[in-house]
This record gives sequence, structure tokens and C-alpha cells, in this order.
Amino acid sequence: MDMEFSAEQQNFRDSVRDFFENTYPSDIRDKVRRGVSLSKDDMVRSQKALASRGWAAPNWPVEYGGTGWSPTEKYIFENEMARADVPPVVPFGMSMVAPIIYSFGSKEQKERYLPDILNSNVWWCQGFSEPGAGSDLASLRTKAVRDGDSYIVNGTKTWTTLGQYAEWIFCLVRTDPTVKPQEGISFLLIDMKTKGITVSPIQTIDGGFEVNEVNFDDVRVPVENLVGEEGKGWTYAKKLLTHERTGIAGVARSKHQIGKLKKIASSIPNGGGATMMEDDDFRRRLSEVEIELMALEFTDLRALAAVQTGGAPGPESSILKIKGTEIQQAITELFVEASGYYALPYTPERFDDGSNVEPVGPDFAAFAAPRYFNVRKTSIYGGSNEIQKNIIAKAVLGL
Amino acid sequence: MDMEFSAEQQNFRDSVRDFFENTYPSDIRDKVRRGVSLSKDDMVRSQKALASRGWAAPNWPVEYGGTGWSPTEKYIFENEMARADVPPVVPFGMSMVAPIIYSFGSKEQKERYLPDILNSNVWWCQGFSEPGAGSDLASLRTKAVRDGDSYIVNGTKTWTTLGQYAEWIFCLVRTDPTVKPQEGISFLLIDMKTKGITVSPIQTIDGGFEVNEVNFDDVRVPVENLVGEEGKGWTYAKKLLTHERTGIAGVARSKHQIGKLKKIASSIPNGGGATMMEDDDFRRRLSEVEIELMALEFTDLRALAAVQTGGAPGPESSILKIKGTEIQQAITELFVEASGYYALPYTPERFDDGSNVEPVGPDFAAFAAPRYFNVRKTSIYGGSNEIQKNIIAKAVLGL
Amino acid sequence: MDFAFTEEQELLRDSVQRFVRENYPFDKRNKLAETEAGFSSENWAMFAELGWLALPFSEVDGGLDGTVIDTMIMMEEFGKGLTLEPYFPTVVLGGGAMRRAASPAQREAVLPGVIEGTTHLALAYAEEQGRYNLADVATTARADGDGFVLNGRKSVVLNGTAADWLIVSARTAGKQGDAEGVSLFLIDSSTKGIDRRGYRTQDGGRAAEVTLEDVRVSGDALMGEAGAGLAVLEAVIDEAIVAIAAEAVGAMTALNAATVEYSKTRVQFGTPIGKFQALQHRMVEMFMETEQTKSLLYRAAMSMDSGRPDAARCVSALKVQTGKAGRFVGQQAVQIHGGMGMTYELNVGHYFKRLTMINSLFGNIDYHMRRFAALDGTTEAA
Amino acid sequence: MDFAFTEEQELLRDSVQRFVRENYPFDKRNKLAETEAGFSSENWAMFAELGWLALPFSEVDGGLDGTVIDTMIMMEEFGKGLTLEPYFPTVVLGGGAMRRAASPAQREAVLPGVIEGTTHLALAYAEEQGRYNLADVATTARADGDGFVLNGRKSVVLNGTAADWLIVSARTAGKQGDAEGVSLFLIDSSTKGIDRRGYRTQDGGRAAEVTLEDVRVSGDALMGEAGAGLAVLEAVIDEAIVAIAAEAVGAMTALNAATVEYSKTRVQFGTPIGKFQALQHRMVEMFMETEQTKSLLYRAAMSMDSGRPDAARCVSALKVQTGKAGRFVGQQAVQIHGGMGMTYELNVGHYFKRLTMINSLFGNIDYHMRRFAALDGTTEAA
Repeated sequence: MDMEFSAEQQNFRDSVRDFFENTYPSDIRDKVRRGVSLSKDDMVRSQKALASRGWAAPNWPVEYGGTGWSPTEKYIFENEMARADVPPVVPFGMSMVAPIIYSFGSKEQKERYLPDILNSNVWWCQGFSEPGAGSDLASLRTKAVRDGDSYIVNGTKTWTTLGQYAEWIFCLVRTDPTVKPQEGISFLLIDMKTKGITVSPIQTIDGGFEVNEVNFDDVRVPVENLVGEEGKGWTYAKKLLTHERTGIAGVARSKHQIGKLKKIASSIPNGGGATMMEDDDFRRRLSEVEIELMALEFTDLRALAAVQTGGAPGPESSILKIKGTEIQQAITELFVEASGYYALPYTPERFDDGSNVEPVGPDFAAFAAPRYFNVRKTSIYGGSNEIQKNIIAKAVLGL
Repeated sequence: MDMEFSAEQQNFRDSVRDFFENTYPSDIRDKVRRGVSLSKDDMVRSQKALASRGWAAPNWPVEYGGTGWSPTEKYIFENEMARADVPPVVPFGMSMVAPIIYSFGSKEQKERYLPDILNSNVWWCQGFSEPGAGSDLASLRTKAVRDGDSYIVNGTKTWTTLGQYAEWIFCLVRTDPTVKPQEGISFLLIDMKTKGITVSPIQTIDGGFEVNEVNFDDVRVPVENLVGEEGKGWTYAKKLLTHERTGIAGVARSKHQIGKLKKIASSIPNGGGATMMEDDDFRRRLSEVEIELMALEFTDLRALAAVQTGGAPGPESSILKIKGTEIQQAITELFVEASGYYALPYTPERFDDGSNVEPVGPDFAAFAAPRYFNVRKTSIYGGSNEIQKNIIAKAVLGL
Repeated sequence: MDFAFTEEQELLRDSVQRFVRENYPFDKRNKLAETEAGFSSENWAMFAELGWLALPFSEVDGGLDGTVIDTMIMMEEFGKGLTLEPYFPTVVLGGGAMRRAASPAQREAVLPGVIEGTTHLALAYAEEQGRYNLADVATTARADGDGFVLNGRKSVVLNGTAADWLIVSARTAGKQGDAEGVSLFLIDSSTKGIDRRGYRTQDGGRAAEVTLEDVRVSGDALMGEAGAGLAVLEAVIDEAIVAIAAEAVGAMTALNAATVEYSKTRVQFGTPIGKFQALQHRMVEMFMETEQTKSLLYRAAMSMDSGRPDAARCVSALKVQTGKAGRFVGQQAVQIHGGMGMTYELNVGHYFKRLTMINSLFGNIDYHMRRFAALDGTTEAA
Repeated sequence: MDFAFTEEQELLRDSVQRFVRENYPFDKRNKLAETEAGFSSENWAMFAELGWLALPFSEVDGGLDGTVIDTMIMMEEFGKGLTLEPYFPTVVLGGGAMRRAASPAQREAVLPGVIEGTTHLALAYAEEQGRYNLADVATTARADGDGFVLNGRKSVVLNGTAADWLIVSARTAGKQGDAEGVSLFLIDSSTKGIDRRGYRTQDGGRAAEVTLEDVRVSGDALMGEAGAGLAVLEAVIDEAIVAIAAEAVGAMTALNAATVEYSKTRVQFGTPIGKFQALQHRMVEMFMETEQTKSLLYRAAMSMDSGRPDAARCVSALKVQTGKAGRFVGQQAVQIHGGMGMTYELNVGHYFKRLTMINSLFGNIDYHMRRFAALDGTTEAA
């Protein structure tokens, strides 16, 4: 056991750091640093910048464009990304549909879709959840009925993140209502320009518009857009959920956020002649989160190491989802605490780039409460934290 | 709404205080104060002292010897008892079997048993739990088979607190194995001197001997010892569990313990030049418990007030059990925290009255860890706290 | 000891409940929050008509001599309805300061309008550098002839834009942080030198940053004795904490009911989610935390109405418990509602936001935990 | 970065596991705890034979040059077995001080016996008034000719009765609480003026109160430089914390396994209790807390073996997490076992007691939370 980086790994870190500092678009980093919202164009440019360096898809197999990095190199890369305020990769194409396509898709599908995902030419979104089916995907109702060389899709998907930008959607649809609920589900790729698709925004409690409802009204989808076998969609999706979980720990981002919080807390008065950073109560709360995060960082590294020796991420990755989201939520809560009264002002224009509205109170405070409200979602989506506990109970503890 | 005591209530308080200070056996109070164990004789004398004043059974109906006090008077009495280090009433006769007897027993049973309970002439113990049936009393297996004018009882009861002193035991026994589990249970009173009864002590993790296993091997019990109707034992026991729950909040005792803890903490150094009472971290932990307790005190009073206007204690009393035991446990934990390294020495002789062994470290510390270990039982017995939550979920929330 | 409400109090509760039922369907409430003013002046007129605006004031001032418990009842029901009218800043905060410190002339000038519903108040006491410390006042009021000149900045003044009168804490003596030397001033909000920058708050309310630049007031503007304003502020804010804690209890009660109801109808894995034991126990904990908060609410309100020496300590205990319970109940209500709990269109998230803001007002959990410990010894032995 | 154990380490783990399996059935362990000595000298001889007593010492001293990770592996397995032999006080605490501060002559006098299993050590560093503060030393060592005279009282000295040598912290200069002026002395425990009052500990171990009354030692008794003992103590105790945290991880692992197993067989309401979701989730939380503790354990051990500047901060993080997780896992294991968890005859309560005592040793959660915050800035940016 050894936690030191080798000389080679240190060189790798330096080259990553150099790339982010000198080659990657600095205006995007600046926006992230200031907390303002990124446009679709920003997110696409970010991805293309990574792709141009060959670093777009660290988790893909090398043959499709992956980097072939070791867990330690991935760890270094994630840390450097967070450190440089490079936004996280939009996951729907890169981390969600792509692994399904390269694992279960046909040769034609791989050739058609993967390069555009890698180079961020096509924006994907996810069509899993439905108004009646949250974490319980087996109960979904969107139907795809075979009609010649097409499926006719009818139904409603919801909580589709950034669906407003999407050109394609990957969906779980019910192709066979007569078999066991899990067995009648298939995995379809659908062009969002197809007739009969309507996207309606859903406003979230923080005031933002990030998620959508997507309605399918007699939408005709070519049979060639089916991934893998009909009726196997549930099996594919489960694999995808495991992928989603490993990414979701978000250790590097949380470390970076804690660093920011410390910097901010060092300049905020505590009302007792000291700064919040010198305030024992605030420090204790911060230390509690930091200790959890230091632990999770190693839980993550241990899981990565186990993957390298033992194969696919196991049910233990549910820990990463649960603890990772709890920590993200706790950090946003500390930003609210640090804001004091200035948690109250609601100034959504501060999220717009180029807004020249003067901040009310300290600069960071406008973002504190909305972020806190927004990240409550993280313990709900991707299989709620309760579902994750069910998974661990069953698969790890054998209960 | 008004939280002040009336002049009459203040007079009552003074008379109670005067009784405890001047009439009640001071040696018993002294033992409680010092934390040493009480003998059977102490506990009997304590109860007889209360009986001599007519205060043995505040919760009984007046006709059987109750005091007829209002909720406020009961509240005052309990506070004064705790304040004066008067030990709590041993509940098995007074608060457990007696309410069953006066509610469901025959005239003969009332006349035969109640006066001896009131005057503490007979020591009772409880025979509910069994090795296979903890909180799930419906699954109990001790059998009582009718044979002429007797029942023949066979089986094993466990966790029988202070059963080593008992002259009588009240038991739930299965009289009909053919009906639904809850319906075949009856409530029997059994003389502990009957042939075939064996009491075996069970040592608990704190090192003490408080609970016992009671074995019944062809024990012959007269049919006249059946309380109420055959097969109704489960119904009676449920009522009893409600009684047990209301007492179990233990607010007055917990207040008194917090007072003691504060006094002790004021003399224990924190290793930083101040006392534990001046130590911010310790104070915060203490305040957390104190605030919970201040809330519970009013939750208890609100429940008492509701009983007075609305009848029997409802499922809300489960809150009192849950929060009351959590607070008792938290207080013992704080005594352990205050002990520092001196939580470690195990000197059980300190529990013996008259032991002249010099304390290791501060006087209170010998009792800290054993008490902490011992009160873990409170969230297990009397219907575990999980069971209490099930009750609230079902009966209060309608889930 | 008596835990029963009087008949008048039950009637008051009924009347607020009726108002909420009839005037606050949630979609209407959300539209109201989007308007310029952020509340309905028709509703406000109704408040006046029903006598609610007169409730806590003394009969001499045209009020109804209401108690802290009366206000508590009202605020609890407002909390259930997520009402937006600025009853709290005008009547509880502003009115609280007026009741305690205003001269007869000041009362005459202001209170009739408040009671009639034509006058709004705001209490401008917080400052950025002071966080929750009421004594950390950097705003100055320099004596100038027989008047004063005020300079400074006041933070997050609730109802600051609508207010006709501002009650401003400013230092007439002493150093920033001193207990002595803080004075209160009653100032017409249109006075020259006052700048108000209004904004919405996260919970749909309105507040403002107030800047005072060479604001010249007459000696009559001083409320109570010069330099003795801190004790007034503390008493006003203790009473205000009871009021918003009551609002929080109302919000938690509504959230618990909504969550239990939702859990009975929402089916996952073929079962209503309310049948899953882990969620059942969590809803039980939400219920228990709410009951415990209610107990401390009653305790603090009664203690305050009786003028007991432990009132301030009970208030701090209440604020701690409200913060903890509000966070837990709010977060778990959203969690159990799943995606629906995250939507703007459902009321659940809005209760959660209001509870979050209540924790941020008047001192958070940590602040009141320390105050609670510091006030040890004020609790009377029963 | 590398998370794999070496082959030697895997062999070490196997060998300790075999020892525990063969020598520590729980009833035998409980009988051993009741004996005068409280541990088995046969076992101790076996430890010597297996080379365990030589593990952390340097080759020069006859040791095996073992790392912190090696000791961690051993202690984790000891934790699973609730072993009673005083490996921790003699080898980790006493040995740790010897390795860091003893002169060649002192090593020669003491270490061969330790490694052979004939010599026991105890570290006498705590004092009643000092609580967890290692610098709060009231015991004095007054220079006297070319020697010293020691006076004072040492608290809860683990293995204090069996120890042949005591390593005592005493003040040669400075005021109580000063970082400078603390010195360490290696003293034959039979030296005149030393009084040891031995007792059992709550977790089945042995400790003693040690009183030093005019204890005269030669100048050779001084370990390392006079007045520079605090840094040594801190390093020894940081390493000791990793060792008992490993023991705690072992105990938690055993408790989790026992609890999951029990929940599968214990039937209530017609169902194994392990099928109740609330208990399932709680057992998942116990599992997660244990995993998180293990992660910090590895982190602290690796950091220490690499001599990283953040080692002490990682150790404090580990102690906080060990305290929290140990309490939660211990309490819940007892709770889920119901009445059985309360019995002396079952091992569950004994793990719980050991975890409780581990929290009380070397600084509790609060103490290390503060130390963690104070050491901020020592963590290298990755």
C-alpha cells in the first residue's frame, strides 16, 4: 500500500494541469469560477476541447476513443479538472448512452453514434423516468409498438435533464406488455426532431429550468434504432445505473468546493470579531464534512483499485452515490450557513453571464440557497439513496 | 394556556418536598445520591414510606388507593421525587399488574392482590418476553393446559427484571394453540413458590444481575388465578404496554440527572485550563440534550392534559417512550464523555453500599460506563423503539 | 398549569384557517409572489377588517391586547398557508418595537395607520459585518442640534420597500459590538438620504438593502432612551422568533400531512411507498420532531406571556429545535416526494424553502445553541 | 498509488486470523478476562515465537522493521477476536516510545526482553487534570545530582501492573501545559517510591493508577533530550491511534457480520427481522460507516508510513470517524440483537464496550475534531 504518486504520475498531472491552464478555453473556466450558468455552446466547446486533446472519454475502451488511463490517472485527471474549474462532462451522451452502445449496440450503431458523442457533435438526453415511475423503472408505461420497420412510441418521460438542448434521446420503452414487467422493456434511440415529440420545461424549486417533460405522441422510430435485443432494455439500464453511480461520488468537485468555502469563510465576519473560518461552530461543521470527504476519497480509490483487479464496479459503488450526494448536499448547506441573512435575497439574474447587477451582500451568497435547493435532487435521481440502500442490503449484506 | 402553578399547587409541592426531606427514609435517598445499588429491603421500605403517606399509587383509581391527583399534581410529585433522590417505584406490581387487576380482574382478585401491592407486601415480576418472542409477544410459546381446576404451565420467560426477589409473577401464556396467535393468549398470576419454577440470573453487559430467565416445568396454577377471560390476555397486555410507555418518558429523572451532570462537569478539568462545564464542545452536547428534554417535558405535559380531557393515553405516548429513552441514553453517554480516561476502570465494588474501596479517579466515574451500557436496554424493552415507530406509523399517521 | 386554548383563541384560529382555505390556493399564491408588491392589498385590507392588524397592540393604542400565544396561533396558520402578506415584518417586528419603545406621539403618528392597514413598517437592525449579533452596529447617529444625522447600511430589511416607516438601530455612543450605545429611531422611509434597494427573497417575500447617507431626523425620532435600544431589540426579536417558529410549526404540519398523503398514493414496486418501513419510520421522525417543536413553541410562548426569567432561554431552545426540525422535515418531505418535491409547481419545495430561510433569520442553530448555554441558570427549578 | 497488500502482509493477516480462530472462542476469552493477569502467558509466548513482538522494531534492535500498515493488519485481526494480550500497551505504546526516544543502552536493556516475550512495558503519560492534553503534565522530575527525582500521579496506565518498565512523562522545566519541558523517563517498575494500584477495565483489560513519590532515577533513565518529550509522545500516540482504530475496524467488521447473521435467523412477527426495511437500512449504514472508517484507517496508515506532513491530521480525522462509527455500530448492533445484545454471555456487548473505550482513549471525538481543524493546511493539495 502506498499513496504517493510515481514520477510518471506526477508528470501526467503536470501535463493535465498545463493543458487546463493554457489550452482549454479560459472563458469557460472563468464562468464556472464565478458561478454563472453555462450556455449550450459553452458545454459543447468544453467537450470539444477535451476531445481535441484525446481526453474526452477516459472511461471508454481505447478502441472507441478512451484514454486507457489507470485508476490513479483518472483520479488525477478528475482532481485537476475540478481544481481548474473545468465543468463536469455532460454525462448523457458520454457516460450514459455511449457505454450502452459500445457494450450492446451493433457495429453500425457504434460507427454511427460514438464518434459524434466523443466529439460532442450531437447532444443526447435521457428518457428513463416517467411521471408514474421514479426509481422503479420496471413499472414504466411508455409503449413502443412494432409497425413494419418502425416502432410507434407513445408515452411521457420526465426529469429529462437539459432535454431542451438535445438532438437525440435514449429511452426505455415497453415493447411487450405480456411478460414480466422487467422483461418487456427495450432500449431505443430516438431523434428528437421526429414528429410527435414535445418538450416542456419543468421549473425546479431553485427557480431554474434544467429538467423537462418529453411527450411522445405516435412517434415513429426505425427498428434499427433498437439497441441490442428487444426485451433486454432493463438489463442494459441496470449496467448503466452502475456507471452513473461511480461517477456520482464527485469527490474531486467536493474537495474543490470545500476549498472555495474555506476561502470565502476566511473573509466573512462571524459577528463576534472573528471570521467564520475562525468560528468554532462553523469550523466543526466544516470539519465534519471534510472528514467524511477524506474518507470517501479513499473509499472511491479503493473501489477503483478493486475494479482494476476484479472487473466491473460492484454494488459497493452504491456507497459512493449515497455518501457522495450527502456530502455535496452538506457542502451547499454550509454555503447557506456562511451567508447568514444574505441567504435570503433571490437574485436569479446573478446566474446570467454578463449581468451587471451589483451583488446584494457578499458575492457568493446569491448562489448559496439556490444551489442548496437544487442539489436536493442528487439523493433522488440516479436511483434514490433509499434504493441504493436496498441494493446494498440485498447484494452486499445478503438480506 | 398558562404554565404557572396555582397557590394550591405550590402548597402541594411544598408538602411533597417536606415529606421527602423530613419523613421519608434519608438513608435510601443517600444511597441513590451516591449511586450505590439498593437492596430489596430498601426498595420495599421506600414503597412502604410512600404508602404510609397515601402516595404509593398516584395513577390508580381512588377507590383502590389512588391519589386522585390532577396531571399537574402528578407532574409536581414526580419532579419532587427525582429532586429528592427518591428511587422510582418498582413498576411490576404497582404500574403493571395492578392496572390489569383493577381493570379486568374479579372482585376476589382485587381484594386479594391490590392491598398487598399498594403496601408493598408482595413483590411482583413480569413474565412476558420469551427467548423466541421479544417485542413480538403474539408469538409466545409458554403453554397453559387446563387440567381440572388448574392450568399446567410449561415454558420459559426471560428478561424478567428483579425476578430474583419476586414472590409472584404475572404471565402471558398460550391457552389455545388452535386460534389466531393473538387470540389464544391468557393472563395468569403465578405464585413463585409453586413447584416447578426455576429462576436463573442473566448477567448483563454492565456486569450486573438485574434480569432473569424463569423456567416453568409442569407448574400447576389454580384456575382462579386467571385474570379476566381466557384468550383475552393479549388485549390486556396491550393496555398495559400503554401504561408502561407513559411512565417511561422519565422526564423528572432526566432533569435531575442533567442537574447532577452540570454540577460534576463544573468540577472536572477539560485539559485546557477550564472545566468541562466551560468547554464549548461539552456544553453544546449537553445543551442539545437539555433542549430535547425541555421539549419532551412539554410533550409529556401536553399528553397528560390530553388524557385528562380525552381519556386513555393514545398512541402518541409512543413518542414519550422513544424520546424519553433516547434522552436517558444520551445523558449516560455524557457522563462517560465527562469521565475521559476514567471511563475505563471497572470497579463494580463501588456499587456496593458500605464498600470502602477508594474511588479510582473522580467519584462519579465508576458509575458512568456501566450505566451507559445498562440503559441501552431502555430502547429495547417495553416494546422496542422500532415497534413504537411502527405503532405511530400505523395508529397516528395511518400508514 | 393549563394547556387549553381559550374560546377566543379557537375562534381566531378558525378565522385564519378560513382565510387561508378561501384565499390561498397554491397556484394563486405563487402568482401573487410574482407580482411587483409580492402580496395582496385586498388581503391586507381584510386583515385590518378582521382586527388581525390590531391584535398585539394595547387597547390604549387602539389594539386588542393580544398575547404572544394569540400571535402564535395566527402565525401557525399563516405558516400552513405560506401566506405572503407582511404581517410578520409590519405587526410583529415593527409593531413589537413600537409597543416597547415608541413615545405616545410616535404611537399616535404610526399605529392607527398600521391597525387600519394603510401603514407598513420595517425593522432595520441587521448589518453585514454583524451577522446575528444585534450589538454589532456600525450605523451611526450623530447628535446634531436637537436632532440626529444617521449614516450606515442595513441588511436584508424585511418589507423594506413597502414600509412607510423604518425603525433603524444606530449607534449614538460606544464602539461597534458594545451592548450600550445602540439607539432606535423611527424614520419616515421617504426621508432624504435613505436609499432602498428592494429584491425578492428565496421564499417569495420582499426585502431591501437600506443605505442611510446623512439622514437628518429630529430628536422626536428617537425611540425610548438613547443608548438603551439593545434590550428592546432583544425582546422584539425573541417575540419574533416565537412568531416565526409558529409559522415553521405550521409549515411542518402541512408538510407532514402532504408527505403522508403522497406516500399513500404513490406506488413504486407495486406498493404504496408509505408501506416501506424505512419511509414509515422517517415520517414518524418528522412527526416527532414537529411535536417536539410545538412543545417548545408553547413553552416559549407561555414563558414569555408570564414574563418568566427563563423566557429568552426558552426562545433560544425553540430556535435551535425549529432549525433542526425544519431542516429535517423540509429535506425529507422533498426526498419522499421524489422528483415531484423538486418542482416549483408543487407547494412542498416552497415550504422547504421557507423553513430554510427561517433557520437563517435571527440566528441559526449554532448561534442559539451558544446563547442557550450562556443563559443557563435562568431556568427556574420547577 | 497502490492499494494492494504485499504477500508478506497477507501471510501476517492469515497467521493472526488462525491464532484468533484457534485460541479465542468467546467463552474462553471471557474466562481469561476473569483471571488475575487478564491474559494468557502461553499466548504471549506464542506471539514471541511468531515474531509478532518483534514486528515494529528495527533490525538493529532485533526487530523486523515492520510498518504502520503491518501493525494495522495485526490489530484489525486482534479486534475481531477481542484478544486480551497486552500487545497494544507493550509493543505499540511502550515499543513506540522506545523506538523513537530510547538510547542504545536503553534499547539493549529492554527490547530483547520485549521481543522474547519476557518483558512488559507501559506508557504512563495521562494525568487526571490533563484530560486528553498531553502537555498538561503536573508530574515533576527534579534534577538531583546526575539523576532525577520524580513526583506525581499517572492515570489509567494500560498494562501498568504487568509492566516491568514504565515510560513516564514528567516535567523537567516549564509550567503545566507548556509544550516545552516535558521529558520521558524509562523506569524499572520496581523502583522504590512507585506505587501501582491495578484494576480491570470495562473492556476486560488491565490498567493501573501509578503514583510516584520521590522516585530516584539515574541520568540514564532520561529518554532522548530533556524537555523534548512532547513531540515523541505525540508521534507515539498518533501511531497508537492508528493501531486502535484498526482494532475498532476489526470489532465493527465482526459486529456487522454478527448482526446481519442474527437478523437472518431471528424471527419476529413471522418474518426474519433482517427483512424489515428499517433494520436493513440501518445495517447498510453500519456497513457504510465501517467502510468509511477503513478508508481513513488506510489513509492515515499510509500517510504515516510515507512520512507525509498531513499524517497527524489524517490521524485526527480517523479518530473522529472511529469514535462516531464505533458508537453507531456498537449501539445498533446491541439494539438489533435486542435482549440478547444486553447479555454478558454474548460477544456483541463486549465489542460494544471495547468500541466505547476506544473512543475514550487518546482524545474523544470533540478533541480530535478540534485538532483536525487546528492542523488545517497540512493536507497537501493533490
